[in-house]
Amino acid sequence: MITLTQAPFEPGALLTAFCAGRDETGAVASFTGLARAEGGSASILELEAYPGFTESAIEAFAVEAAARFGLQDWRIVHRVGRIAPGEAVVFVATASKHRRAAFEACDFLMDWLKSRAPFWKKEHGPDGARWIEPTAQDRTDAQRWD
Amino acid sequence: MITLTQAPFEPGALLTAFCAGRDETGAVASFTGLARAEGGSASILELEAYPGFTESAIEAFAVEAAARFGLQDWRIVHRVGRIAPGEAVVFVATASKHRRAAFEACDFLMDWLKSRAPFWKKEHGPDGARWIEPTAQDRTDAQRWD
Amino acid sequence: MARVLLFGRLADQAGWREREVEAGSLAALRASIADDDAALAQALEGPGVQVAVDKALVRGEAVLAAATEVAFLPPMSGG
Amino acid sequence: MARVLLFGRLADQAGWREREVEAGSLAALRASIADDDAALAQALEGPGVQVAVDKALVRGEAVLAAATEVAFLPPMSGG
Repeated sequence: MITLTQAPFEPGALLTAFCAGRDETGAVASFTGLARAEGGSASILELEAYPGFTESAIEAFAVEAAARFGLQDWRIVHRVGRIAPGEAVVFVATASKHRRAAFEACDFLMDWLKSRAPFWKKEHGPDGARWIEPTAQDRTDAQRWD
Repeated sequence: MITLTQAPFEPGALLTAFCAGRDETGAVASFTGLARAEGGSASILELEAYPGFTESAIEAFAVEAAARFGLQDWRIVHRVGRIAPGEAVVFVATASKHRRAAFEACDFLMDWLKSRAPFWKKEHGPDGARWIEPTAQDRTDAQRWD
Repeated sequence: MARVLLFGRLADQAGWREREVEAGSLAALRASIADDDAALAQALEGPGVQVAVDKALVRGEAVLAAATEVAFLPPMSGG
Repeated sequence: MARVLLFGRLADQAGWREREVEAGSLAALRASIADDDAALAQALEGPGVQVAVDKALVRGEAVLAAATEVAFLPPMSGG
């Protein structure tokens, strides 16, 4: 399931809900992306999504990833709007019988979410705002799976 | 920090505490290992540690891993004693500026914990109890890092 | 009437995010926007800008029915 | 007096997990255990069994001071 949220969210509460009642799972990997202050140079991150379109794209990608890695389940929550340093931007959890699949699927989903998912990202710093494109590292990470 | 606990623990609460107050972290990877019912063939898992020795070995390994991957922080909680299906056996969280290091360090710590950490593991099933040795997969996973 | 949506730097450049435009095709829609703001129309054809009609990506030309949603998407940054 | 600790299958085999044994060296400790349970003494020398003296792994012989803890560790299974 994918959820976009304007409000801050609590990664731990999501992990608790995701782990509950799994007696054949074995492995839950999770990733939480937090907004960095960058020593004060990036005070606010602003993320724009295209409601409906963005969730569909993420859902379609995650369903394909779940099949590729043999996941039992997955959960993605992504923040939109204005995000302060230290707040969670993204939470991804993956469940599988064994840990290799859970780790790899979580890693794979994050690489795509950080580089190719339909978001537009603006950083508001002391010198004004600027739109952010994927970094070379993001592109390299995503290409590992192509 | 490493903690061994006889009592069931809540992975989400650990993740919440671990993520709190990090405005330069960027990436938190976590892994939660849950006891599997194996369709009823493994009803109870029993884990024995050598108190003092086991924590020291894990602490020493994690400190080395933190340096190797450039982690900002790590947290390990490991259950001991009798563990029912669906209960958490192990929780590992890693924090770093960027996600590649967080993922790799978490994966690395889990491979070692599952194959080489000083625990002795017994499975109590309908046909009695048996001591478990690391699986071939566990050894292969751990050797990826040698 | 098509409902036009702009995202990211395109919305910043245009000074609006959403507008109703009378157009029976994507070409007519682009022409209508160009009449009003030629620089914006040019940016909408810029490298990496994708077009979604009723939330599905389209390439090239498209016929627009009544009450169609047309979104112009600059290169996606990831989350 | 050394405090001897057994773990995993070694404790199951011995029927005890912890015992005080009078011994000034690891060799004397093994001999004392063998007097009581020869099969256990043999298992304690079996493949993959490690010995920790005061929570530090030792190889081969070791002198045991007063109030020393000696642990026999079968192959570790991981968690």
